[in-house]
Amino acid sequence: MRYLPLTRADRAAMLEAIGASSVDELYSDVPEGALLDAPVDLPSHLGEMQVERDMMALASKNIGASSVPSFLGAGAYRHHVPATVDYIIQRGEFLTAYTPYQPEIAQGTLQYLFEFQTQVASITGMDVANASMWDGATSCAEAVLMACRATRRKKAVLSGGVHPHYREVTETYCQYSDTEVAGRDGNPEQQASVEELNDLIDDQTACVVVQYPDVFGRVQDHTQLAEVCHAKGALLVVVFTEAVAFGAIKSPGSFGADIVCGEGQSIGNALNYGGPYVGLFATTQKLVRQMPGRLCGETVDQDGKRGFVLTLSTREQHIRREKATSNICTNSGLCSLAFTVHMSLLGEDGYRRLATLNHENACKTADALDAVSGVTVVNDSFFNEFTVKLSKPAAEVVETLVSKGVLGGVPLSRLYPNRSDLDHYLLIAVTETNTDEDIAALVGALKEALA
Amino acid sequence: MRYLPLTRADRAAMLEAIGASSVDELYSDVPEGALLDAPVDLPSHLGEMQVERDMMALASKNIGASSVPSFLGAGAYRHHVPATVDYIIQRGEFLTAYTPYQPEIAQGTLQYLFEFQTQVASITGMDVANASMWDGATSCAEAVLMACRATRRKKAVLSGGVHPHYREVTETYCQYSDTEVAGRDGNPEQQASVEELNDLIDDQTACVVVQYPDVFGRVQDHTQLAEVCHAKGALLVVVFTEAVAFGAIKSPGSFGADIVCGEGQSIGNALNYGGPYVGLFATTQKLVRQMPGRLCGETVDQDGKRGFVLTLSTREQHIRREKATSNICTNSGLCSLAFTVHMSLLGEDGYRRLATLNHENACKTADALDAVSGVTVVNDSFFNEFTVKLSKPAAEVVETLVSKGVLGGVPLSRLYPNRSDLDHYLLIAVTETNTDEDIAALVGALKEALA
Amino acid sequence: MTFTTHTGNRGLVLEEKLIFEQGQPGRTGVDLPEPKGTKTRLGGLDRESDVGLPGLSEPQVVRHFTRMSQKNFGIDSGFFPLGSCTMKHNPRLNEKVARLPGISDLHPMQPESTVQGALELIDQCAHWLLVLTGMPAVSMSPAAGAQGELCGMMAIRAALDARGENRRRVLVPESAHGTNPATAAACGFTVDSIPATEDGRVDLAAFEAKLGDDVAGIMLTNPNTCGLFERDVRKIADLVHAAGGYFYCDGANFNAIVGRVRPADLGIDAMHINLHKTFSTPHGGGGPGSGPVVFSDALAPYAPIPYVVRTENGFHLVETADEEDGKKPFGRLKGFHGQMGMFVRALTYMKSHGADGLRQASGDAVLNANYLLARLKDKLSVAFPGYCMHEALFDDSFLKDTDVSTLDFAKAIIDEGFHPMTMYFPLVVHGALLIEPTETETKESIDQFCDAILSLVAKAESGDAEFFKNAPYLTPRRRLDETAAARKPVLRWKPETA
Amino acid sequence: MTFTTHTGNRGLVLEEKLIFEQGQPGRTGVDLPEPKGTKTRLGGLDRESDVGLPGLSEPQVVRHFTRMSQKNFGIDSGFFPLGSCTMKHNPRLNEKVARLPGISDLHPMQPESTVQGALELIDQCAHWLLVLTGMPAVSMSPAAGAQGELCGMMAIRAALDARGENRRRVLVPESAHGTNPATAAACGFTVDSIPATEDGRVDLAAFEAKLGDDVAGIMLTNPNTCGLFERDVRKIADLVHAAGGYFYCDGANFNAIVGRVRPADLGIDAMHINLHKTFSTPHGGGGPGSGPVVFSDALAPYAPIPYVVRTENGFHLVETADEEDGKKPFGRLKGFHGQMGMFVRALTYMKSHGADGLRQASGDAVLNANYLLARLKDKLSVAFPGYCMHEALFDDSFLKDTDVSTLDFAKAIIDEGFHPMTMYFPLVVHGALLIEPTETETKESIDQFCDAILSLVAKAESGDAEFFKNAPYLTPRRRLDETAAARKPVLRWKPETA
Ligand SMILES: Cc1ncc(COP(=O)(O)O)c(C=O)c1O
Ligand SMILES: Cc1ncc(COP(=O)(O)O)c(C=O)c1O
Repeated sequence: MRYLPLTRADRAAMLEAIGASSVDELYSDVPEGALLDAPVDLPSHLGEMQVERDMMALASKNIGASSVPSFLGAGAYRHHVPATVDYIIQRGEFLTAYTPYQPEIAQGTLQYLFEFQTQVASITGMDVANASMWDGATSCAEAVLMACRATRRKKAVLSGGVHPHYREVTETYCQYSDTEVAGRDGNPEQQASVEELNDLIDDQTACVVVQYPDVFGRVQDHTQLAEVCHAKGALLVVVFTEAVAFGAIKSPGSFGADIVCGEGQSIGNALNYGGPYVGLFATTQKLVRQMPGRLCGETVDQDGKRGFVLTLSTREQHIRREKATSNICTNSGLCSLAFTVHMSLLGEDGYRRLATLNHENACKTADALDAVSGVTVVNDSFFNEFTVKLSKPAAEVVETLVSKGVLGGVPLSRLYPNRSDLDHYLLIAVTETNTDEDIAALVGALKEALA
Repeated sequence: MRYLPLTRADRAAMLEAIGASSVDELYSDVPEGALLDAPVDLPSHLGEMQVERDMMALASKNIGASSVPSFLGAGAYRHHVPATVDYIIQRGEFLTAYTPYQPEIAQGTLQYLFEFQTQVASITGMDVANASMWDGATSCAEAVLMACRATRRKKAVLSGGVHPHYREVTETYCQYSDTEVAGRDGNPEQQASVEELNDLIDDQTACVVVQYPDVFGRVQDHTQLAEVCHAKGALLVVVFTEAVAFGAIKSPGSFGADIVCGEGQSIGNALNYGGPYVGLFATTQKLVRQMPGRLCGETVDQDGKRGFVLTLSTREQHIRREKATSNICTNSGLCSLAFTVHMSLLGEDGYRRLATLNHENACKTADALDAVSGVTVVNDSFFNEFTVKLSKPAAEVVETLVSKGVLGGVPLSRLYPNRSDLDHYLLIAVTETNTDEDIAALVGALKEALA
Repeated sequence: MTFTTHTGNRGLVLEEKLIFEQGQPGRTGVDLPEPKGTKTRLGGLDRESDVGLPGLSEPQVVRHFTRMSQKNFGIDSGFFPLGSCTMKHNPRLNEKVARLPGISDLHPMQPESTVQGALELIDQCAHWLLVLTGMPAVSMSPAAGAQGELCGMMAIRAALDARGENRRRVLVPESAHGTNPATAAACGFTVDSIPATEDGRVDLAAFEAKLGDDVAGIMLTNPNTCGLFERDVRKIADLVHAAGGYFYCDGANFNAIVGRVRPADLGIDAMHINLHKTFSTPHGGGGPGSGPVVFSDALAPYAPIPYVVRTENGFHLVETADEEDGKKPFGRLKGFHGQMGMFVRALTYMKSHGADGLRQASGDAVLNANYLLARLKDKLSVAFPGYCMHEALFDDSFLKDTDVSTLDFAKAIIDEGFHPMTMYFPLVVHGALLIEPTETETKESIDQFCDAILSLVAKAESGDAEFFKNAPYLTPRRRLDETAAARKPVLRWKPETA
Repeated sequence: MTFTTHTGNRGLVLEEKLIFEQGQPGRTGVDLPEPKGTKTRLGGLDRESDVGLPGLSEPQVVRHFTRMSQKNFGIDSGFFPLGSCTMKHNPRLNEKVARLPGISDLHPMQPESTVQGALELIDQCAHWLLVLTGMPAVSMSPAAGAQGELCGMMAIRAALDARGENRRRVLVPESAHGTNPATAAACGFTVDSIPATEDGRVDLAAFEAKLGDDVAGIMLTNPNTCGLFERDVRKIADLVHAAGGYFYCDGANFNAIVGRVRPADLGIDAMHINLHKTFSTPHGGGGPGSGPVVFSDALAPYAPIPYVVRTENGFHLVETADEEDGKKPFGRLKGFHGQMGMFVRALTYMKSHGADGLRQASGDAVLNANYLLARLKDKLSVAFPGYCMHEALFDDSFLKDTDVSTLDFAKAIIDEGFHPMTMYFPLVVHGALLIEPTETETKESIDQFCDAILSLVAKAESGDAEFFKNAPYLTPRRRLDETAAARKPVLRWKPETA
């Protein structure tokens, strides 16, 4: 087998050195009968060419998002990833390393983590960021748990604008730790007001969680909400699903948010059918020691040269065990590298221009769709994603669009399967990857589908 | 522009340091009127996404050889290249280095060249090999020129079994250096005998060149020919187009060949529509100093550690100028790395098994085709390529096969456009990449095409 | 010769500043079309201030990360026997396949009809895991081992809730990985430690004594973190079941037994599998991973959403808790449907090995570890007697009179060109050194490592403690001041205030 | 601290044996199906003896080449101002595009109907080269610059033959690259050297004096190998034409003038373009390259086969000498149709830059070189006065009294983390140092280089010649014994005879 270097002769020599008569003897602790004496019922090994063909056959049963006009968002966004990114993350020294526990031979990983943390803090407008979480949804849940630790309270208020997956994961994480999750599902036609959320905040409320832009695409100012929260001793948590947005809109930090977290997939990472993605997690200097996840910090080596190490690990499971701020261990290392490389390429000018292009493309699409009979654009404000109301159920329309070679958006019924009032709504994301032809194809296909 | 780091401010500061008022001033030596003051008439710069889409549009106008059953050979062969190969050759330290003139920081390149040379010498059965030539055809031409230098004679006899491109390139190289190229085009139905070639050897003959396996796929023993050559003071040059073959057949070195050279594309390199490929060039210890191209040799460093350097460069153009053994400078470095990596993965067992599988697949295909009415397999012997005679002109049949989604082989008329006697012959290559379904598709399509 | 270069570079070892120290306004590494200047609809929240990102050209970025990579040690660099982490070879084929557009370029919310191949891929990957573990159900969504634990322990909570039982105590051996107690706590359990025996296994008597009707279950790693097979695993399973609890198995060390022992045959109820260990998805400098959890029939109904089912009309993704009768998912663990990018790599790995190759791999992993153990046991202090599984554990008593610590010793190993073993874990052993060679190492490479270790032992015994305390010497950075880093944390770059 | 490790490794710098020293019988890095044992039809020539290849597993192979790569310096590593080689950034986009199956997976003998995109790609690449040079025709087949020269000089031979003239003398400046005389000789010409003037250009008078009716032409590099624009290039063109000869221009230094000066406007008849220099196809540790040649109307008919033409029915590849009227191809230079893999990269590069970006690139290249010249001119000895083009040339007189040679000086640069400049070329300058920064370098990187150079000059002047003679100190290998290598060449590994 191509990955297994031991030869028959090696095995014999090694067994002899060990003093064992067979490999099975090494398994002598395995209970009676549990040691199999033949391979399990699965196919035998295959050469590289055969395996590749097998996998290509599976791949060919899918429609790649870039192979047709496609407008899906709802928490995952198709952006152009420069070829440099994929080259760098494939370098073996990055790809095949692990958590940088030996900093003397992991300065590569550590330095990019330090850069990543700085980039994330910069775009969110926060003091500090960690070295990544698993994804946006788990970051949201961890933010709520962190808020509870920091405030010693046990309730979170989630705005209706929060992505249902983020809400569900937060509920899942909270359900067995006596933490109440309040707030109701959202409505694309009506935005939650500060008053509404205010009413839900009580003296057990650790935090209010809003999404910015929200799951329906709306862009809302949360400065006042931050004030309300702080007045009641609660934290404001701002989550996001589209990290490109902050190139065009004010940072959540500027509202006075205490924790800002969300999904970093948009930058540097492919769609990958939903994973692996990269959770971004930022907070204020004050709350650093309550943070989950790894942190990289600057220091000096024995010769006085600047270097980087993992730090503040007394927050973490491998030191604190049941008292840790989170159980996270393996995080999204390589995805955060992809983020860092892409962000480095973008720089100030590129990041902001990318955001502008996304927004302009979305505006253009919204206008084009608004002119289609049977389609109403619901949003007043949006970044690169907005909700439309259709004259027919959105899920059906999306199927019709598939038959016309268009991936037309995410029906809200997919996100809210039990909300029949949302059946006619469709979430449409438009990025820099969408061409004018894509938009025309969507418009044309929608016209036919709604006729 | 993303590749150009100078900013406006940089340019101004630099001009000031130089003491020039503008970049144009730096071009003051350009004759009157020849300095353009505006961009030429070509499109403006494009972002990565746009360029990639442009190039994908071009790519989509082609039919990839692996996307359909395909049986083309005639000097380029489709083999499975392990993913490892492509990863290694993309590593920047290999990809973006140049000729290892500073051995202290080029041991990576130098060591693989030493390994490459050893691999090439091993498969050809020769004493030494160089660090690569441009391709098989130019290697053939250089071999003839080398034989002329070594023997101080001015004529080469080329067997009819030599690939027409190799012959044409050799003729091109020889035409302006008073070197005669003798021997006639081949015949798939009749193999040149030793006697025939012998008759062409005179006292001005520097070498006889044979191809092994020959262009029609035949496998012939050249031991006797080597003796004949040597008896007449000529060298035997053996060229080849399929480097995988030597895993199954005797090495040319075992015949007593003096120079063995040919195409290395088969191992580690993609088809690339004909280039870049890699010329392999091996010879005897005796003739080393007549060799063209770079050579890597073993030595020690100042601390006594083993290391590698380019050596015997007094043969080369940068030292010897008009007296050099060849004008070659840039060679096929990265392609030779691909070869070396693939060959390292194969090893003795893999290389030989790969060859066996090629041969078995070719035998299977030959049998299947022989059963088709209107098809006759011409060859008695072959490795992974053979000639068939069709009841219709091969070029037409190949076009018909394309319409049936099969790339069915190379019509001899493509290689010998002026040989109408060869119109009905088709050259068919079969490798480990061809499945039973491919073979069935070829047989089925041929049946229909010839019906 | 020691001297300082003008640049600070040292030949091929190049100093590299932070991107923030290299940027210039107006420089960029991308070319994007000029915006049209459309009126914005950003709700009046248009960004007005700079983000603070540096401008670099593409060549700078490539060089920056290339140089940084060269300061890293990976499996591709050399022997990386980091215990408990299974640092085996990561095939490039897997990387290539994961990048097929038909896999990497799928949006998670595409209609099912457009992702049948993806769902089939998940289903196939699940099938291999089920056959290898012998278990009836699997949840593919967990993002890593720790989330797998969460998944398993939440299923246990849900099952207990369904039974209407308020069991809150979870038994966890002292040797357990930190994620185990952290996970238990996150699920609202209290952690009760079980001591280890002299031979590094669960103390059966102590365990039995701790059982009671408030016990939710046990979290047991098997093979355990001492690199040993829990001989009494079946007895433990029977006892915990008899006491009304569940058996969560930490499967981080599954690599030792794949294709040779099916965890189902040991009586477990749930087990996570680190695809980034056993099934070779790359560790990526810290992640991403993937931690599918297999379940017994008792826990299967509580597995989280989403999951794939095979129907008459093809594959279907169940995304709501109430869709299927008899299923009571405890919730959702992650956005979307799990680490697809890891499934494709793991499946590629499994298909490459096949049933025969997987069995060979685990055997070779155990053989390599025992060979290493045999070569080192006379000079290092073996923690527990007998054969080990896929990793060998030593304590620091062999350094007793040398004034060299486990950390010092590990740092000296770095100079020899190896990645050190796992240090100070598991906690049950003093100054632990946990060495896991994996099956993809040659005998030659293990021999070279052992020779180097033995030479270092001799050096330590010779009394040269200073040498160790100052190691490593030959790395781009020498020993880093972790105390200073934690005392006054600098966690991001900031522009110098003029 | 200097000490020897047991392994010979030094931290991240790992010693690596030859594959031949690592193999084991029975090991392999590929899994191929079991052959069926079919009776062979190999003409009785079945291989009976071993080939002698070592058996390695895939992990060993990956590690082997990874470690070796780490002993290399490339553009991705750092500043690489190797004069005459244009070591500019190699974009990864180009690598990606070159691997599109619709490009890399095309067999050169596929029917034309199945490769229309490939032919169009070649045609587009040709179009860009024609517009940039202003020339009417181009041959895409040459494999590298040197073969481009062969292509151009053979076209000249063919044109002369067509004219029935037996001109055999070619004028070549002393400063020419070695490939120029070597090529001329390979085409049956004799080489007549033209001296250089005090200011590094062709001595016009000497040139004129050498003209005569046996002169086939001149091979002139412009910008020349001293990094200077040949001011009298038009006069030279006129003179050689008037004398009945042709003007071959070595275009290796085209990068200095792309988009700013069209060689056609200077009166040339043929010029090769090194796609691996000017158009950024990677140098690959020595190749592959590509050397398309543009032709004037006078030479165009003699361009070799094959070439692409646009017809009513799409693109067509002309592969025979007698297919087109009025064309008299001198022959074929290479198997198949040229370096497709390089065309795709070069075209991607050109499209990325566009007409505006290419012009900016050449300007920046020249600006960078002149800035470097300005920064170094007081301390190093500038070979020729005035502005340079894309590279700056120095001689070794600044080292005169130091006992440090150009070679020694270059080796000390290595320790500072740079690739040295081109040394001892061109030959017209004593101990030449030819420095070409290229446009993809930052000002900061040039400044760092210049600072380091100046510090080394100071060190040389301070009298520490020993330091230089023993440099480099910090590389995986120190100075290598080239004399020993050449004296008793060991050009391959051989098994030790027991
Ligand atoms: C024994 C054990 N359990 C659990 C884990 C956690 O797995 P992950 O890092 O994938 O979350 C690890 C990881 O090192 C481990 O070694
Ligand atoms: C001036 C000059 N001419 C010609 C060549 C030969 O080009 P190639 O190496 O592509 O054959 C070179 C290469 O370095 C060169 O610098």
